[in-house]
Amino acid sequence: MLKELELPIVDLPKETENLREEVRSFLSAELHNESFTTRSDSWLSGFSADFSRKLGERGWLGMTWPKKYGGHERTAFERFVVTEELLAAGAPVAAHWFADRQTGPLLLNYGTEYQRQTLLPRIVRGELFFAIGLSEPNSGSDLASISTRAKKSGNKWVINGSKIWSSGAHHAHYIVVLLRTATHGEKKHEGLSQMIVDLSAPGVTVRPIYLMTGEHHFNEVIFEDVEISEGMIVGEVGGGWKQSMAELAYERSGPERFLSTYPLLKELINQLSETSGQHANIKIGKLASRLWTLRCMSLGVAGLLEKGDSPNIAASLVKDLGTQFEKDVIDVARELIPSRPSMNAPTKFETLLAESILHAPGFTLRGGTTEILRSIIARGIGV
Amino acid sequence: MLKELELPIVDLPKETENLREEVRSFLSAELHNESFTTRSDSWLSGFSADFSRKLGERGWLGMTWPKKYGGHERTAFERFVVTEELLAAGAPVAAHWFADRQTGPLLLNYGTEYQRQTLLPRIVRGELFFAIGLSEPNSGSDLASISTRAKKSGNKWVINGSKIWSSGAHHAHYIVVLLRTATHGEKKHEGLSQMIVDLSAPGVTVRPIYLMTGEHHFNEVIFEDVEISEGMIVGEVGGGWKQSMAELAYERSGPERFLSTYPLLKELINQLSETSGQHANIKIGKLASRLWTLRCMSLGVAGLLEKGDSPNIAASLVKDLGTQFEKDVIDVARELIPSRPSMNAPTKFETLLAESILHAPGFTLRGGTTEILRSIIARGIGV
Amino acid sequence: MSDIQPMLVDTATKIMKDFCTKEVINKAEEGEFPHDLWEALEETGMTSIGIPEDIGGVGGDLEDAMSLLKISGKFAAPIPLAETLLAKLILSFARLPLLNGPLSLLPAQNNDQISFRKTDDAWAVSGKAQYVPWARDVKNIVVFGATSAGQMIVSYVSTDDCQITQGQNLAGEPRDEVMLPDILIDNDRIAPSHNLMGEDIWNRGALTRTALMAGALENILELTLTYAKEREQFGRPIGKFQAVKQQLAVLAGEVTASGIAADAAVSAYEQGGQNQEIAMAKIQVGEAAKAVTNIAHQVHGAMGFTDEHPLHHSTRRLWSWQDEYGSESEWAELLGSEILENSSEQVWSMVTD
Amino acid sequence: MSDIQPMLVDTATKIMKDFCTKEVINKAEEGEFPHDLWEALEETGMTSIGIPEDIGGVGGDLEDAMSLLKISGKFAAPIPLAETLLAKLILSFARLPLLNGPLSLLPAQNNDQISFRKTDDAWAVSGKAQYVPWARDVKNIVVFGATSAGQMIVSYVSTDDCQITQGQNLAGEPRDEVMLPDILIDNDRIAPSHNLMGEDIWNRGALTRTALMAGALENILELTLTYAKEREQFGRPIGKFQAVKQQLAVLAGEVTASGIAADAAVSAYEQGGQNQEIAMAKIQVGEAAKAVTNIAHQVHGAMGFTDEHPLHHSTRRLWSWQDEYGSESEWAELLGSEILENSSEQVWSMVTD
Repeated sequence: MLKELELPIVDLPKETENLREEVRSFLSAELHNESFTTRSDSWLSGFSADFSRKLGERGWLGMTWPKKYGGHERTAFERFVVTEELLAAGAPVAAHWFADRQTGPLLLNYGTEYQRQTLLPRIVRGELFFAIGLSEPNSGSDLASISTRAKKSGNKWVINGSKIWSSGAHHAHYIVVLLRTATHGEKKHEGLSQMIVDLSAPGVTVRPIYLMTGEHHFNEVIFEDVEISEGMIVGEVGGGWKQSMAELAYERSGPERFLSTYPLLKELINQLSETSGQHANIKIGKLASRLWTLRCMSLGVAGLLEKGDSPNIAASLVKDLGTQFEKDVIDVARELIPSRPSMNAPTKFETLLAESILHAPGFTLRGGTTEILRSIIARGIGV
Repeated sequence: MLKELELPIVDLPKETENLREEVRSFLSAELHNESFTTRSDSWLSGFSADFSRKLGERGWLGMTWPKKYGGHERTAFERFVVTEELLAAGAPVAAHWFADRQTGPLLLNYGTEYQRQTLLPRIVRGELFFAIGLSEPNSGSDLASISTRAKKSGNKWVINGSKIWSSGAHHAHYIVVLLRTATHGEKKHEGLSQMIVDLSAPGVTVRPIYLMTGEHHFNEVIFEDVEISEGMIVGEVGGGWKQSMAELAYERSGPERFLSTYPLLKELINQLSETSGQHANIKIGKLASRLWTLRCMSLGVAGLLEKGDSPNIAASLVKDLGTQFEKDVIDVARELIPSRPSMNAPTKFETLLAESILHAPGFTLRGGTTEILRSIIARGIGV
Repeated sequence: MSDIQPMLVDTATKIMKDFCTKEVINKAEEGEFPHDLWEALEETGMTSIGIPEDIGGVGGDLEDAMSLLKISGKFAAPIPLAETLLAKLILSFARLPLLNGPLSLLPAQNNDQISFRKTDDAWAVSGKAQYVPWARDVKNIVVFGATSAGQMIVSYVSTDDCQITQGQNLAGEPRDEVMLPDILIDNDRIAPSHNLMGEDIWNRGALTRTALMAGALENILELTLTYAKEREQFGRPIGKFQAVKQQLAVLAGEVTASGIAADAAVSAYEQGGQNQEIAMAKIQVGEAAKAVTNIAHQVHGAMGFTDEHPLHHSTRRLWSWQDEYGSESEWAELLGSEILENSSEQVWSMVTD
Repeated sequence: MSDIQPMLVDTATKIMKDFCTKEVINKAEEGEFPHDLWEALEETGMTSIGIPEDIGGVGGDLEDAMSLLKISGKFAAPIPLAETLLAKLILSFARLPLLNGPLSLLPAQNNDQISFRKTDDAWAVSGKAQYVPWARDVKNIVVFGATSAGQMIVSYVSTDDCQITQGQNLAGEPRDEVMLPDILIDNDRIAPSHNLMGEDIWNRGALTRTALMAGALENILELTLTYAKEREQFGRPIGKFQAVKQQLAVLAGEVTASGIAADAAVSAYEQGGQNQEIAMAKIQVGEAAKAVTNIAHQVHGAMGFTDEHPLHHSTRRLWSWQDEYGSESEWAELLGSEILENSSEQVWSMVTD
């Protein structure tokens, strides 16, 4: 097999079994208390600061980070188990999502000691939320063409420009912004840097972008002469592109790339029964096979990451296949149970179906479109 | 609707009903006499000079051509009906296929009076078969890059080069060759011409190309200093590209672009029954819908052609969707009836399935690959 | 195509362009019925297309009505035009007076139960219907139902007499629950439903959705092509990228196939009144809806699923209409079972006849 | 991974490269058994992988055997390696003598009927089996069957005593009909089949096909990438066209998914002996086979389906193997019904356990 495509079989260590049981009973208690409602795509749409704090209390945020920053020094596999259980239950994990998945690891890799000490412990407690500022109105997939810029002025940087699709920026405390600190040379991705901006700072405007569902998750974040101190630069000035790309394998291979519609699949199976017949059996059997395969792949990537590898190609495959699967679930649900989906339908099946249908366009766009991923994969296997 | 995509609903004229019945009873008698066996993809693999002559006797070749060349001056719709009935029955129509579909119309449009008088009547009688020489070993989809060339020498032309994938060239009498008569200028498709070459002429070698099934339908035709008279040039010297492209709407929109696996579908339905259940019902219902839709489109294109339009974009759509349908039939057949397909299996279903599986790769390659067609369509709709 | 069709298409398109703007559609979703749009259509006779002139319609045939609905679908018109045309057709067949204004009809689902009961000197109708289009916005609803003796009855009720619980489809179009609490109806508003049985209404309902969907698909093709030509990425319009081109070609194919399937089904139904072509057309547009909405949103990127962009007006309607009057799978199951009850010759003659 | 696996993979790959050439495969299809290839494998112990050393095997576990079959599938080796390994496993479990040379086993289909009958001083076996792999090329066939009392018996017969009617799969591999005309068998060749029931053999058979298919898929990926880099059209390698790149990425995805699914199924089966992971893996490789053969042939153009090009050695095998020991749809039906007999929690615990 091509080296880029080789994935190990990961048998989860024994200690994860207890952890999984803990998470399951926590979730079942929370559901019982109606502290949350199961949603599809909950890592985008399930915002609950309360719930995030509860996870923090249980030690399920910043799980792999060093203890000196409040982390729990557990393995990537333990984090995997917690994540997949939360997503499968459709739990509201949006509040802490980017801080836990992206900002923490970024700061651990490139942040200053001061940044780590002041920010990480609060993330771990589920008190501090981050948004991500990458795309811009005129640069969707062409990320290197961004034009938001920061200019040095004394020992400050002054930021102007705007970021789009920043989910949760209206709730978050900070945003990590990729921006231009120098005009680019030959290569468009030169001269980019990452900075942390306080979303309550003067000059920052968070403008809602409503989805076609009417929901408000996304925002445009506009920066007008926003001043930040040098201490808020992450890593090297000019190193922003490399730093951003390093996050990708983590970002593209996690269970959130194939579980966004799992709550719908679960409810579909609840509604079906052993008398549903051959057609339902075949459809459900095929979905189960794909789900299992994707999880094997996702765990395989996690295994390589844990070893220190950067399996970017395999991670891109997980996202490509995973997001197709998320859409397949919808088609099968529609096909097997005639229904009248709407966001305020009387049945759980119909609301989950509506939510899934209306969120689905985003699955194959966010975090790298299908087309971009496939180009990356093709390049990775040598064409 | 975009003009390029507008297709009329064609209600076949009354007179085609009798004709259809005639063809059906002819076919059922022939099947009864075992003069042929139903095959998938019979317009490639069903060669029978005998059968073609019988069609000629009944007036079903050169149907639309002028009577003065032996034709029958019937409408394109009457030809459509005969063609679809023959293909649906999996009848052996390969012998006369290219002469009837392509060479005749080509000569009627561009041929000399002498060519028409000497060649067309024999095609109409099912006595004269043609092959087509377009692709070359080094130019698959990139047709304009062909290098077979003819040089003027006195009042002769001398041909050197080779053509590939010429189906039936080992049975045919003549081949219509697209070749280079002048070095190209700015545009690669300048300086191309079409010539008729006698396949028994000195210097012509027909080398078989065996399919992975072991079947011999395709050939490489090699020309070494083959001399032909000026009288065998079709149309203008240098006009070959334009002439070839004009055939495309006819070539891409006919029923042969969605009926190649119809015999398998028919046998599949024979093997199923009303007790086959929901799964079979849904699959068969969907195939029937697509088949009907494709036929509406194909007839719509025929209607425009009859009016003198050149609906190249719509014709490309028929081929793209039609050939996907031909493959879908195979997937459904496999899914609905577990079987052990092989070319010499004991049941008709299994042999038709094997033949369909093994021929399927060609469906979306021959006569314009899916990718080329989609590029043409995209260009046609303005992107 | 009838004589009036080109004029009808022109008029309807003009009205839609003027009165069915993005703002009107958004407001309709917030509950504001587009009266101006409706009145412009009513004034030009568009709301009585397909009803003979001698009984108060403006003439035209089924094809005309469906070509109007194609335009309505193309502009995502947030009005009960399909329901009104259907309701008037039923009234005309039943020789009941044509009603003014927008109308709806019920039962709307196969499993709704509506029953008529003879009282001393009149009738009473009761039952509950789910997912009734636009019930809250119409004055009258045409009602089908059976007596306890099994006789099929058609009539109409005023929505003032109904209990309406608001609901909506994925496109935010009203789909309300309607309770008929034993509503008294005068004898002259009652007719036996001999001409038009329930199944026929279901078939015609499916035809309306097929036409609406074919129109919506057309609009999506146009929006997507425009976007692909305008939106630049990596220094050129995204439509210049081969990966996008290939998808646009597939999109164009499904839209073309759906357009002709919708037309062919109308033509076949007018000639023969069978439901097989309706089944085949509804399957085609349903399958197309999946592929087309997927590609269109993919090409449009994140912008396409924001509230601001008009794409979702059409895609959300497709996601709703694909399930109304039978999804592609439900029709496929029916069609497939009809095919498999007969011989394999059946498919071929179904396709070629 | 066991200790011997890296060495095993190296050795097997080397043998395949030397002895399993395109010519050897073509000749096998014409009926010439590749004795040199077989002997090279036998000499290095490859044909007894997974059989404990103390009873004549060379040791190794199920994972080793399956990694060998992956290589065999990758090289399209025209030999009954899967059958021989399975047959020897059965013999070893039944404590019957390990046999030499290539072996086959039957029943090969779920509906084959084989029955054992006690005679005065021995046994007799009769019945007919369809589509038996390589029957014509082996000396002995391991046979399962039941007595009239329902006892399951395992034994083996010499092919000299069988009536063999030749048949083949889509890849031209022998799949023969085998008639057992009441063959007498000595008592010492009879064993009760208590350890390994029929279902377990069926599961292991499916595992062999999953491994073979994963190997074939890998080969197709390599062939297709090579071709895309070498073949030029419009002045550049076709792999540089975005439309081709996108397809190659899909191909790579399915091949990767199949590889890990095949491995995971072996690992799970060795740990638990359940058939759910086998079902999921066979479904995955079956679905992959459709997508991958389609893309690979599309990228290869007409050249790819000629006799001359090696691509079809792998694609035709996939088209055959996908149906052997249960197609993806048959397994999906079984798996789906198991899921739907239980609760929705079942899927999640199946996936996460």
